[in-house]
Amino acid sequence: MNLLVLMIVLPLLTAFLLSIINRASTFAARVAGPLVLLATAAIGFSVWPQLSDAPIAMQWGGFQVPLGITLYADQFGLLFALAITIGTLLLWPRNSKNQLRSSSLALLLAGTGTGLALSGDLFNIYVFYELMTVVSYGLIAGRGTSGSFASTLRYLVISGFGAALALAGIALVYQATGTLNLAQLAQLAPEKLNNLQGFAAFVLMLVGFGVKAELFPVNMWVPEVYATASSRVSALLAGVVSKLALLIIMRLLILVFHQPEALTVLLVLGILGVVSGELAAWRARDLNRMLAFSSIGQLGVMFIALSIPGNAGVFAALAVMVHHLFLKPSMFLLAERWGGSIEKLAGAAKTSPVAAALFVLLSLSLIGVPPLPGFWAKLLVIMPMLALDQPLYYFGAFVILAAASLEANYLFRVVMKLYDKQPVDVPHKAHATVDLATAVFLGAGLIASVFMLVPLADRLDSIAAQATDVSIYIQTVAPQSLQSGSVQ
Amino acid sequence: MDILDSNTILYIAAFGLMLIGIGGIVISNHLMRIIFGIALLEAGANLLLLLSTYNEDASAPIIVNGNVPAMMADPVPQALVLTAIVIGVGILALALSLAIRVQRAYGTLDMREVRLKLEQEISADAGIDMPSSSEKPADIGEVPVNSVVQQESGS
Amino acid sequence: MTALDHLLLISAVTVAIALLAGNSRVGGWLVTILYALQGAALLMMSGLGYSTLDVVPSSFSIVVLSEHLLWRFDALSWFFALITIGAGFFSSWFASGEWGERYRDNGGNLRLFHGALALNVFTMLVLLASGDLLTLFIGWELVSWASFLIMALAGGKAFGYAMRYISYAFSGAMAILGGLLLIYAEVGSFDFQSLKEAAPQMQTSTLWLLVTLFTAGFGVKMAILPFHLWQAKAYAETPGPGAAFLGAISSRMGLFAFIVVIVQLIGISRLLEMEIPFTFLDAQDLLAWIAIFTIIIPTYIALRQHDARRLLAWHGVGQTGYMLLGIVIANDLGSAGGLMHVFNYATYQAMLFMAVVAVIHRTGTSDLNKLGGLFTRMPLSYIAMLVGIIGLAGLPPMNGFVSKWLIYRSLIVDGSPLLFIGAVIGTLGTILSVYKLIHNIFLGQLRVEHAAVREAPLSMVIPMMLLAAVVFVTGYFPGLVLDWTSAVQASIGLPVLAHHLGGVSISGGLDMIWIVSVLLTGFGFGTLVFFLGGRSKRVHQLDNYAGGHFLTAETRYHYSDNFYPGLMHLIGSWYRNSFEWLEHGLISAVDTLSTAMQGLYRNAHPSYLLLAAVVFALSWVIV
Amino acid sequence: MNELDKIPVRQEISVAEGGAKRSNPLANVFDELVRFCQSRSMFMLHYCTGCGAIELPPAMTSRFDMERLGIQPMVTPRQADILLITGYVSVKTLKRIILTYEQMPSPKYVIGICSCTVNGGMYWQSYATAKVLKEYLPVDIYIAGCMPRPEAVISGLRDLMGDIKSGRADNWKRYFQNYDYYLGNQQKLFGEDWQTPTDIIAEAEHYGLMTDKTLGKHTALLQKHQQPLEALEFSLGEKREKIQGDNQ
Amino acid sequence: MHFLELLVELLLMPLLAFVIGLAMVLMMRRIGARIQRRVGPPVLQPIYDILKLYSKDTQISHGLMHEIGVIMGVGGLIAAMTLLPVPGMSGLTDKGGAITLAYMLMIPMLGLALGVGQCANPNGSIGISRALTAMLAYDVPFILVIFGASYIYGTTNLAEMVAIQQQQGVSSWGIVQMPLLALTALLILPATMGKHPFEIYVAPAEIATGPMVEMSGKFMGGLFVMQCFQLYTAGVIFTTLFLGGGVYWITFLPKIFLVVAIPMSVAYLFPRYRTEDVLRLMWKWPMLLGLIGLAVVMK
Repeated sequence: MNLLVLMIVLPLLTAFLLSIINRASTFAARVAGPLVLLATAAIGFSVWPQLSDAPIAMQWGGFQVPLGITLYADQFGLLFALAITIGTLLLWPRNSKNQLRSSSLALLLAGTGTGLALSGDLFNIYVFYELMTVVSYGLIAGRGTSGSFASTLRYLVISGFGAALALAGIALVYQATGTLNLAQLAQLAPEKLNNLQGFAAFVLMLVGFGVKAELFPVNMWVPEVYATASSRVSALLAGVVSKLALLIIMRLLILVFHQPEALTVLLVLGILGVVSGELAAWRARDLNRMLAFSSIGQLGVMFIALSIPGNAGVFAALAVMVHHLFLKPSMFLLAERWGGSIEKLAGAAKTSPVAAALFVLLSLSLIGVPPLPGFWAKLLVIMPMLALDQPLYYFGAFVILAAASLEANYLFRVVMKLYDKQPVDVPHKAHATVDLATAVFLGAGLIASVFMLVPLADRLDSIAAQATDVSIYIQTVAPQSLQSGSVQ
Repeated sequence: MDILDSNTILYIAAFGLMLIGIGGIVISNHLMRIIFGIALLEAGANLLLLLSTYNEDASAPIIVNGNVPAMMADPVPQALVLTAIVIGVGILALALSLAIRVQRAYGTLDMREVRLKLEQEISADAGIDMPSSSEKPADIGEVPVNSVVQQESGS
Repeated sequence: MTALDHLLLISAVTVAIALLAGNSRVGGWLVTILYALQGAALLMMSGLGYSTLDVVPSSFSIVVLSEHLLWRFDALSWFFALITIGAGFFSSWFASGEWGERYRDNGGNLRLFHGALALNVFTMLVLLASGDLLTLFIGWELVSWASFLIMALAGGKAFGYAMRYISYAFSGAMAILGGLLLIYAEVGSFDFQSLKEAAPQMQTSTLWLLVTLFTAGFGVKMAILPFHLWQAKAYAETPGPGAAFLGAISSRMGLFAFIVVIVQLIGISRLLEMEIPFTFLDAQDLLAWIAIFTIIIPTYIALRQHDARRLLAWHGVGQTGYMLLGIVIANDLGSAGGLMHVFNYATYQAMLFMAVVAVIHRTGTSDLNKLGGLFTRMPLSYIAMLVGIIGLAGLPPMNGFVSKWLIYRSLIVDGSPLLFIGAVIGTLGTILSVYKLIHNIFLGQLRVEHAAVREAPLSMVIPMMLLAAVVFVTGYFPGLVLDWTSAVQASIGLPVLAHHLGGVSISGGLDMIWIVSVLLTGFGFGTLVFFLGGRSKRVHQLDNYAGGHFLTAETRYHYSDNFYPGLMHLIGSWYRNSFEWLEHGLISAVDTLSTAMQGLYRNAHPSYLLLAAVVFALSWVIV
Repeated sequence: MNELDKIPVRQEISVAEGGAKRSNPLANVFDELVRFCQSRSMFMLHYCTGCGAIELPPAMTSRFDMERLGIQPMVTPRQADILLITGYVSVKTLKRIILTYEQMPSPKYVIGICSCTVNGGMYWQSYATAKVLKEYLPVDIYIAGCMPRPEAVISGLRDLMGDIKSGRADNWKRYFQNYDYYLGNQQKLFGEDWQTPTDIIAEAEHYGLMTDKTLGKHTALLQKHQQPLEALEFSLGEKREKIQGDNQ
Repeated sequence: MHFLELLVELLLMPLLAFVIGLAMVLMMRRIGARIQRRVGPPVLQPIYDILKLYSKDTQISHGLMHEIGVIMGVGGLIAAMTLLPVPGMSGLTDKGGAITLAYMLMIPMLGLALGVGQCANPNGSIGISRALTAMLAYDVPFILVIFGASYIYGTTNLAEMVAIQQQQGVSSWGIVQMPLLALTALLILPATMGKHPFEIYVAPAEIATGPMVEMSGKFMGGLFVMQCFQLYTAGVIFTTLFLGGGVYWITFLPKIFLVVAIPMSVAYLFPRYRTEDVLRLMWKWPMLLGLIGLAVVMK
């Protein structure tokens, strides 16, 4: 059991010790981070099999359930815990100005992320979320350009605002139920939170956590930050961290908030996100911001998927998230050397054919061309939407499809540029081997997933089923039924 | 009992703080003010969290030689608030340091100017002119900083 | 391993070989032979073409999302596959010789060209083999992107046109996806059979939605109005034989899918029940009228082109209308005509493109105002083009006449004069512009710089000649093709046409054997009469009456530009590029929207939005 | 300095073997028939060079309706049998006339109307007119007068019909047979680089109308600086192909 | 039907057509002459012309296609003649109906067009472009008429049409059943024959008889032969569709001569139409009439 704790603690600890290790030997400091992450990942994998039948819960500090810190690990959570760990490992910050700081930050990110994914307690979630945000500020600003500072500051403003609102939301919840343990909340929610106060709490938290999940109205930071941060950091934020924020919202939806309005809000915001993101990307003229906008669009699709009630929705969202998890980071990695105006990319395919081919593959999968996984994910999202047979959901489906054709348009404008016959005067830089290798690795993952489509779908389905079953959650965390935990 | 019992007053105070904070963030353009606004907002939120189980005549949840007081305040929110405050302070510090950096880079703390210059810097890095609607003539937005930024990015 | 497996396997191997060895001359020939092998594998299934065999399944199938994806061939698939492989075979033969080398020497990527061609054939076969809606969509996407690849090969200008194509095509594909997911929501399965059973019970509104979505989606590939803008330019810019291939078969895939979904599954009878309010029209009439305008407008656009390839490509768009019209009329004559026209059209369109490419190969231009008098220099190409244009114009004795005759006859039986007139106007326009084509290239004054031009190499001439033979023979014995079409009719549940080797056996029918024989005999008599006259002497082109003017070799007296001034004087003002305007309007609308969105993201003070979101959401619930 | 002056133009004109009879009686009948038809269907190209043209419309229209004699106006030399030269012939015009005449299919007949075509008439002193038409073309019939009335024109045509029927009107052969003479006169008028796009010598060869007088010094002079005019024949690629751009 | 019998018919029909055509040409020229108060040509004039043209001694050919063009022209029309039912002979009318005929009649035009193109004479090409435009003009109403007739009689087989009209007597003649369509056909008849006032494509004084500009000797003769066939075709088609065809020559011949005579006698009174005016005219009035006629007969 304590293995799981290790998953969180090891990275954090190493992060703090890193400077000390560095004193001893810089080499050790350089390799320590990746090694630890490897170890964490190994732990995660070792735990994985036993989760498939039953999830695990554990209490920190031995307090009884209402008090103390609950860790809850089901396949769903662990999947993203592993995602952040491996993601950080793959996108390990290289050759940045201050290697030591950035690597410790990366470790912190991994640790907090894992904590976020595994914690079963609203307040822990808040804490880990805040930590993660702070760490990501550090990572973004770590590039050291004036732009990065400015964008970080702007990001910080809106994020802090959001966090405070989320805190207020938590306060409302606590005031209503007297507990922050998700399991208890899941029990108390139906009679205590199925009212305006509960909904207000949800909205506050949605907006608060949504900042990181690139939810529509609070994602104004995205283009600036991804344009100014280093590509690896952008990849990490867009690819992995946003998914973690999404994960929290999913948990809240599944366990605590069951208002139909909640779903509608998600749907509307998701649609707005898709429309705004894709349209903005259609007009973007440099690759970084194009990818940033398009990632907003895809997150919007995930929100739409979330807004589908029941298991199908979670399944669909999960599929899209996993697909995006593979796709976006590698795209950002490719964009690192291709930053700047798209016009300048003419003929870039000559200097780096592999990268260009990979970009084509990723674009195809992103816009959902069968038999690539993107297509199946899209299918999973739209099928239940139409099955619901409500006008707003029809509209959502239409928006998703229309957005896809926009994506096709702007992505292949880039591809055309890449393969353009007449090269521009400035010579293109070939991609760094490590970046390219990582990207190719992820791309290969996509290809592989085509061939084991069926088992993959079944696995995701089972994960979704486990995640959506509230009773399992309650049983695992708090076997004994308990009354309101608030002390009179 | 009158409406203005301490509980209500405290609630009003909490929401008031939050409103002031929000107002500060939303209305003002100066970064310092915005940061202060965030601080106020957080304070308000913390207070709200405390109040969520606040009880006027509850004693501190400390068990003195075995006898349990009739009514104890719920310790959990206090723990939470402590944590929240710590985090808030951290964020505040980070924000201030960033503000200093920005001030150095752009010579201003006005949100709008910062945004404009940020936009210009990004565009200059990307090597494209400022995104602007086609009606606008091309040479709009040629503020002196732009050239400076271009030199920086060029070097 | 069923016969279908063999076919697909060979096709896949062809792709591989083409990509590996396509760059060398030998590789080209090898690929051509492999196409022939595909043809052989197809003939293994020829039972489909004569309705002795019902369906040939593929042993390969997978289960996704509890959906059983399977691939199989029926008569329809077989018929289209025959055309596809034939087109691929001749195109690759054409490309394998001197043309390929020239292409490579001019910096073209011959390997990629052969690869793309083979890939097109392969994906098309996969599409044709699709056994349910999902596989249909998968095949559809594959085909779209494969043809995108071959269109983009030329680079430069072609990129723009290919881009336009893919924007259209992908939007269309999304429409199709929406449609079939809608079906899934209605029926609960992607299976053909279940849709066929469910269609009669669907309410009209849903059907309208479905028909609209599918017609739009498949129509983009067919380039029916108003989606016709992309095709001509994209095809014209495709390198040489690629254009021949695409022009021959590529956009017929849209027709195939249309037949499968609309005609076979939803059924024409349902279309008849879908009235358009406040008119006497129903969905079928609507489609028929779309087809008519698809015939007329592109044909008259073609009349204005002065680039041979563009002209042909535009006619390709126009001819699609006839096929669609015949299919939509859907009586025995009409559908047979429509289906047969697919075959006929493929044969002569491929040949025409090849002839034009041969001319380009020798003279370096396809500009109709820069050519002329090549008849004596490239007689074989001339014959190919002559046969081609007679077919394209739908005159006896070529096969194009038979299919068009069937369509006209069906319209008479159907009793719809306006459609009939529309079709005829299209044909007349075609005659006008194909005469311009052959006149400006092969007839008239031979330019001085072309005096030394010689006939295209055998590798290019032989395919043309073979195709010409096919065009003539299937015109002489239309029964050969009508056998297949009636097999198709039987398989998609349309009334089967009573036919014999010579043509149609109905009252006021058609017997091409007699007609053509008499025609040839007539020519014989004409020759006799001609040679009864006194001796004649061939004279130089300069010995020409120009009102007593002394012609010299430098004088350019070839009448080519603005060939139909009288006509243009009347209808010239009707060319308004309205559809171009429509397209531009759409684009600029999207542009404006996206500018607005970017403005949103560039706002100075994002916190407003955050607050607004919260307030909006809360108030929305409270109120 | 051109050598034209040194080349003498033979004055005597060989008398052609007009109306030769063939041994085969059937052929005779056929020839008779053909000549009859030729005489009864004359398409005329009236080259209205001068005032004489004004007398033709009355001859065609309701007063003296030529069509009852089978005479029709035609507009291109390819279709015409008769070339009417109505009036004085300036040097510039003569060039066109000669080209037109050479483009007419045989049997073809030339009718000179008005005195000007006979001897220059009132333009005798003009520096710019060709005085005697028959030096340049084999004229079948002159219709003198200034100007001849429609009756005269009609009667002239009647005479020509008679000649055609009897086979005496075969001057068109002389043009091939004595081409050197006519060419000589033309060259004297137009200069040594004179040539038409038509290839009379080749035609003479083709139709077997060559005589010893067809070719001569003048034709030699012509052939010296004449662009070749042989008809375009098929070529399947024995010639080398020029490099002409590329095909993509 | 017996095979040999059919062969004899196939040989006989073009011959008859030619002879009758000659007579029609004569009639046409005579009418023209009479209207201009002239005597007009002698009776055998058409034969004289044709024989003369064929017997030219030297003739200019512009190459193989030039010759093939004329051959196609004459041959195509000879073949087309076998699709026209005449008293006692139905030829191939059951093997190909009205539509087939309409398209068979385009082959000679195409052949001629190719031949003229090979001449490389700009006048010729201009003439062809005008001729094709004119075809675009008159074929649309022509096809409309054919559609109407085939729809009324329920078949495209011309012989069957004749039979139907003959059985039910004059009241069932096309001209009674669909007068408006008959009027349409009459309006476009001169255009289909390429006669006044629709011979802008010949325009002798302007483009030197356009397509015929390079036609000499037997080439021109071929055109003369074609003219005979064209007049005959026009007459027979109209008679078959509207005037009950014919079972006896004695009734058949007057009909077809009348049909040809009517437009001729009107035509010479009009000035020549420009190309776009031909289009405008043909697409306006005959189309209007035809559509109204169709609406009448189809309702």
